[in-house]
Amino acid sequence: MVRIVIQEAPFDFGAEADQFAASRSDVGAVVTFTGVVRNLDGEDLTAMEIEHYPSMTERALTRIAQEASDKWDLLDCLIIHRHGRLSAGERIMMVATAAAHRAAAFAAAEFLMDYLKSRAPFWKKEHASGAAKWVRAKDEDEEALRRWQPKPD
Amino acid sequence: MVRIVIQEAPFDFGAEADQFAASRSDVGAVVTFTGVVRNLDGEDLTAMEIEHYPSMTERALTRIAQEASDKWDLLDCLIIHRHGRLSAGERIMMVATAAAHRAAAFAAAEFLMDYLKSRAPFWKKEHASGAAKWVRAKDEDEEALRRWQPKPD
Amino acid sequence: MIDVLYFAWVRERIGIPKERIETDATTVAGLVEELRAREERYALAFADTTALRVALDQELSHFDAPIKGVREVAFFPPMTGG
Amino acid sequence: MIDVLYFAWVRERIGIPKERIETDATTVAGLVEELRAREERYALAFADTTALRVALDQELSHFDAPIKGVREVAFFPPMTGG
Repeated sequence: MVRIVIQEAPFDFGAEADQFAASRSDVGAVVTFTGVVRNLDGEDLTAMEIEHYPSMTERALTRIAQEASDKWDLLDCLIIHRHGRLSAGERIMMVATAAAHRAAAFAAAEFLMDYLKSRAPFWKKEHASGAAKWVRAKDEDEEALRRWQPKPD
Repeated sequence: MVRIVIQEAPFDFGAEADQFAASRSDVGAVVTFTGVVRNLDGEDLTAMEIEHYPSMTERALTRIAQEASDKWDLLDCLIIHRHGRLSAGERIMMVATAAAHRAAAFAAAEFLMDYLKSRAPFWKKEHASGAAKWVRAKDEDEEALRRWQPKPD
Repeated sequence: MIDVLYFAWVRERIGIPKERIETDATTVAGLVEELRAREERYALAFADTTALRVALDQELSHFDAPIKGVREVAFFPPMTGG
Repeated sequence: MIDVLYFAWVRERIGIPKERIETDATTVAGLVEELRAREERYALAFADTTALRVALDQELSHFDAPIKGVREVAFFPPMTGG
């Protein structure tokens, strides 16, 4: 089971978390991750602008959620990602994973986040202290993705 | 910031998740884990009974939450754990961690779960198909804890 | 006088959750020897201490630990929280 | 005819989000060469293709890939989702 939501409007994290996987009786472990627009140290962050590639985003997210579901036998999997202009403190996105045991739920959630960070077609622009700049991709996010690659025999 | 709740009554996961760390503007990443009483394969699990050691439990959980907070610079940390008799599908416990970045929030939540599994004074008894048996500690849970130990130089 | 607490199947085998006892033992292991000698239900509960954990005054400890000054000893199987 | 899309700072440098162009190029790299030759804003946007990513028909691809039969090419900086 995979659900993908891409929207400009805020989402209700509490309600989503509460309803997620609630109908499955074989779930033993649920992990959620939520990304929040944070105020940068000493800066006056007024907004985060998120651009995306509409015709690609849902397809890409559906495929990766399906891949995670297959790899870790997930019983449920949810990705919600906003775009548009968000203020500090607003929730940008969430993933949720449900599995029989905790190791699978944690690994799948981390995999989805590593993927979203550097392979899902979103671009963030920070508006702080009157200036706007595109967020640079971090080398450590590329590194993080590498740990999920199959090891050569 | 650390909050520990040990109670027999159900807790409102959606509301707890929604309110967690909501007042902090420096939070960029929130991870939650929820453990659920699951129906075992092919068995008719009617209930899970959880015994604990009241005078030890809160102290032990507070200390480990504080340790996780210090180690990963958590901005907020919550553990809720129920005891008593629970039915299949009920939420047993949750942890939530808030940090500036995702790696810290994930690592702290996994550490807390590994600790709770084999170091917090709770004991589970499964009532299924008319029989009751104490859940055996798993070797893999001991293994899981070992990864957090400082490596010898 | 020392309070001795039992949890989970240790409690079930011994048949009580808690008792206050007089002991001459100086270590947890010594206390376990005294308990084993009491009655068969104790001997059964403490047959294999590698299957047991011990806490002294609500802190996890080990069977070689001294119990001088300790007010509460708790015996239980490996924990299964989370 | 091929649709070419630009995102984030690539879009800002070129000044438009999308255009439909006629091309003789057979690979992404060939298309980039044609675009660079057009105007300075293209030359600037495509100055360093190691800083860019490309998708062909909504699938991540690479600059050596053929574009025969492709309907939509998108250029953008490394992604920063999550």
